[in-house]
Amino acid sequence: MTVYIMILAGFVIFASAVAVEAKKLLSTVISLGAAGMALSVIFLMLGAPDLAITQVVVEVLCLIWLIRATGEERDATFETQRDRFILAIGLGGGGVFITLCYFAFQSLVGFGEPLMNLSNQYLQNDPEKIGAANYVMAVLLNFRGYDTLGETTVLLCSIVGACAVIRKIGRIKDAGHDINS
Amino acid sequence: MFNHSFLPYIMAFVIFAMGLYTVVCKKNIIKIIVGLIIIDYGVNLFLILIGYRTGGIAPIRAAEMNAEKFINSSVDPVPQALIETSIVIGLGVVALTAALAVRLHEKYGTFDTTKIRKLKG
Amino acid sequence: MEKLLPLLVAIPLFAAFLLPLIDKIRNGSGISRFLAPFVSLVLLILVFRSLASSEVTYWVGGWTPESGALGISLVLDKMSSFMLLVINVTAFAVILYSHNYMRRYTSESIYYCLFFLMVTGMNGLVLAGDIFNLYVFLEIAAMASYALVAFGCDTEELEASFKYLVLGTVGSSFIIMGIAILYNQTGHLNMAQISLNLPAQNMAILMAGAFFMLGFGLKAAMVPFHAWLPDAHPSAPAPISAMLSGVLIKALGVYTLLRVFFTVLGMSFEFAHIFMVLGALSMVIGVCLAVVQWDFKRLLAYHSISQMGYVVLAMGVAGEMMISQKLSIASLALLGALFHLMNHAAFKSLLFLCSGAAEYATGTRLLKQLGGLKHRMPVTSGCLRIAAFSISGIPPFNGFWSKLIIVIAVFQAGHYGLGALTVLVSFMTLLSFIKVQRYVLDGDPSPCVEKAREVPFAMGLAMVLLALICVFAGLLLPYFKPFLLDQAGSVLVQNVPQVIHLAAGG
Amino acid sequence: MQGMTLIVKQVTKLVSGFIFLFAIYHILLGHISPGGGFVGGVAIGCGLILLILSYGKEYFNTLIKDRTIVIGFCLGAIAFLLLALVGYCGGTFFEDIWAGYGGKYTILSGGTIPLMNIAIGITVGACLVCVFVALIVFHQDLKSAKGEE
Repeated sequence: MTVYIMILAGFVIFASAVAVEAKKLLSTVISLGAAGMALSVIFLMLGAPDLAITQVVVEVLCLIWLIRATGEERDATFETQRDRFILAIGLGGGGVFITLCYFAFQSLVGFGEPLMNLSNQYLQNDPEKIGAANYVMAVLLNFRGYDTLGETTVLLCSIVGACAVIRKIGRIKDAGHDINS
Repeated sequence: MFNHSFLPYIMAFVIFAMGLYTVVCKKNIIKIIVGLIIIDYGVNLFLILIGYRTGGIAPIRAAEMNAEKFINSSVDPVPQALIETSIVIGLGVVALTAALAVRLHEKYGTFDTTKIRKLKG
Repeated sequence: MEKLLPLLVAIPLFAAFLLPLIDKIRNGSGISRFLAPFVSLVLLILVFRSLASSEVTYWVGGWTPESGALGISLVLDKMSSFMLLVINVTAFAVILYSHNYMRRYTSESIYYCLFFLMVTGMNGLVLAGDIFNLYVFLEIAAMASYALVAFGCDTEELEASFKYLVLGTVGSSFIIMGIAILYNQTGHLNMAQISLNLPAQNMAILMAGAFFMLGFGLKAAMVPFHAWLPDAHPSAPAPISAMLSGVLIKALGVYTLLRVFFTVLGMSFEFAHIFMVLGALSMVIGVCLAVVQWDFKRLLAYHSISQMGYVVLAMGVAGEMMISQKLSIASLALLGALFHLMNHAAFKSLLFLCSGAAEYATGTRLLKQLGGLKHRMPVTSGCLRIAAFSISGIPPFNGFWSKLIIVIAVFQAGHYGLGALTVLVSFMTLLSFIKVQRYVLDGDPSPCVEKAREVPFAMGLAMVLLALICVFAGLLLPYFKPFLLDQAGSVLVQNVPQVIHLAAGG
Repeated sequence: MQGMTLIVKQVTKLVSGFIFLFAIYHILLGHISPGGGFVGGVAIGCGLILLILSYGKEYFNTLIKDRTIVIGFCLGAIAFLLLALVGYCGGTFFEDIWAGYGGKYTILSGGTIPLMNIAIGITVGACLVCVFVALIVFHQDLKSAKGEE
């Protein structure tokens, strides 16, 4: 299993790298979509069908938004000359970061053997008692429903914020004293 | 000793670092948004890797399944719930940044941060 | 009180969900303008009730623990009620102020909606007993603040908001990575459970600590991560600047740092020293950058960085003293930190409100264009003078007492260099505010100020309310210290055995 | 905003029903199979966005007005909060007081979970369409402003 996961994660990395370094906005957005789809396959393989569906649907939506946001510039090419100096610094910094993390990983609990102290308590409840056979949904809406309320609020908040940011007139200019005078 | 049980974690952190690099070094607003999305991918991948149990099944209990067997073979549902929340928050961030990007594009006619006054550096 | 705990989150949330609906009906702005102070007042009453109650834990969803924490808990200890008091008093003053100030902007209902979402986020954050829940509510408050910074839709506001959003989101990602590592190490999400089940300090815990430091440090605008603050805080509408500088960086940054490093991870020498270094750096660099500013609100924003440095420094000293078992000095330092946090909320929001009032009446916020404000706007000038004295540590006002406590604690801890630095920074703050008074208040009225009138009643009331706190908080300290500040500090100090254990392991 | 060609419109007409069916299935049966309110909500949002893109915003507004969308997400969120408060009145905040009411593995067996899923679905779907419509209106205004110049 580890090998398949590594291959798919490698594909996500490759697609993200293409997305980061592509010269056209449209190809950036599309390769980002490819990375998201690979991630959703990983979710499916690791026993999370809910997340696989969510990832696919959200991915599609993000693509639509980004393409809409880029508007008429989507066909324009940009960054004709790449800054090799910044790339070198980025690679160096990333290398240091990963090396530091590598030492920390040795004390992490390994892949495939989670502790599950909390989740065993969740799993011991019968579906009849908690009202859901899908334990992810039970965790989301019964045990930790308060978090889900927060999550919906975050989404609502960002949408209200986006609509507020995008409105045409922000200030009423001629109320009280004229600001420009 | 080469312990390869944490190799997948490194992949997640590589994606995370790549997103950080994009956010910090790229000079285009859309690229920065893409970087934020990639960071999100890294976080989600790391969370799902934490919750996996070797040979585990999805945490959905079918009607005829034995409770004991289910508890011993299901993957961890908690990180999945956390990822669901994290995905939603990521979606919200993308919505807000896209709105801001569109607005900035209207003001400046460009997505290039070097041409926008305060976003330098 | 236990029964009322969820209402602190549910009431502002309900108001926030209702307000976009009100926006769609005719004269919606007028209705929301009167609804908002009412909701805030209800919250304030609830908070005052919570001050009287003892420590309670509320299990959401009725999942009271049998063998371990199962559901999400809301915890009201003295630390939480202290923060709730700070948040809701400031929010009430700011809402009163917005009543007139926000008439300059369109879609007032949406403004109040986002404002209540921010208050919800902060209330939920300080009540959270579960680390992921803390993250979710942090994200609500942060998301609302990103949108509020850009509320005026002008160019520089959009730029500042974008910068703030990108850096803030990166910080949040670090926080959730840290949470993931803690979950991997302990298999729990409840903060008390994590703290109990934490393995002896290893590299993974250290990495989680570093991630939390980065993430919460970004939210608290400590110096290497302060780039967003001087853009974001001045660009927002004045009441929001007051809220951001006065409360948000404390709730999202300092409170979470205190909770995570004192309660969950446990202080260690490394983290305590990092806090002290970062705090001292923030103090010095913030004030140095502030002295040379000519934009009123930008100057205040740099002072926020500097004053938060005091709090972080005191936190670091407290942590170090806790490990070396000098508990009396540790509690003194924590008392200083918490008292300064509260005072900073009062005087910095007052300063921002005053700068907003000056801008409201004259239309400019450049120091050189203002001048002679005391002839035209006596109330605003009086409040501004009180706040300026308070922040620069002139004796009868509250800023003096908290700075004094911090300086004493730092000297007692044996860091003489840092203590001297603290006093020096205080002098530079005074210098900077003498400049502000010289250019804004004194002298003859400049052309901009000539036709200015005093601000409307509600705005004046909000400012006077905060000014009264500035005057009396220092003098009344002996009266409210025993039941508010001491107990809030002791919540954090009580974890000492845990801390010693961790220090031995690392 | 103009709609797309006849082929796109016909395909949309055929496909959109299935998209909404997919969404409703996930929302209603989220507690016993993979899915849930959020997935369903995003799917509803995607379906509506497909309608907007292929038929144009003017035609879409004859079906659903912009104001309805805002009212939709507010009411959805309020419904979610009220469902939490139902638990509050009957015990504690977010308590699932109706759990196990309708037997095993049926829609009704979830107690408040399916109801909450419906509320989340409405909120999320309306939210996503709302911001998309805002983006479209913004671009339209921008274009017409350029045309006037």
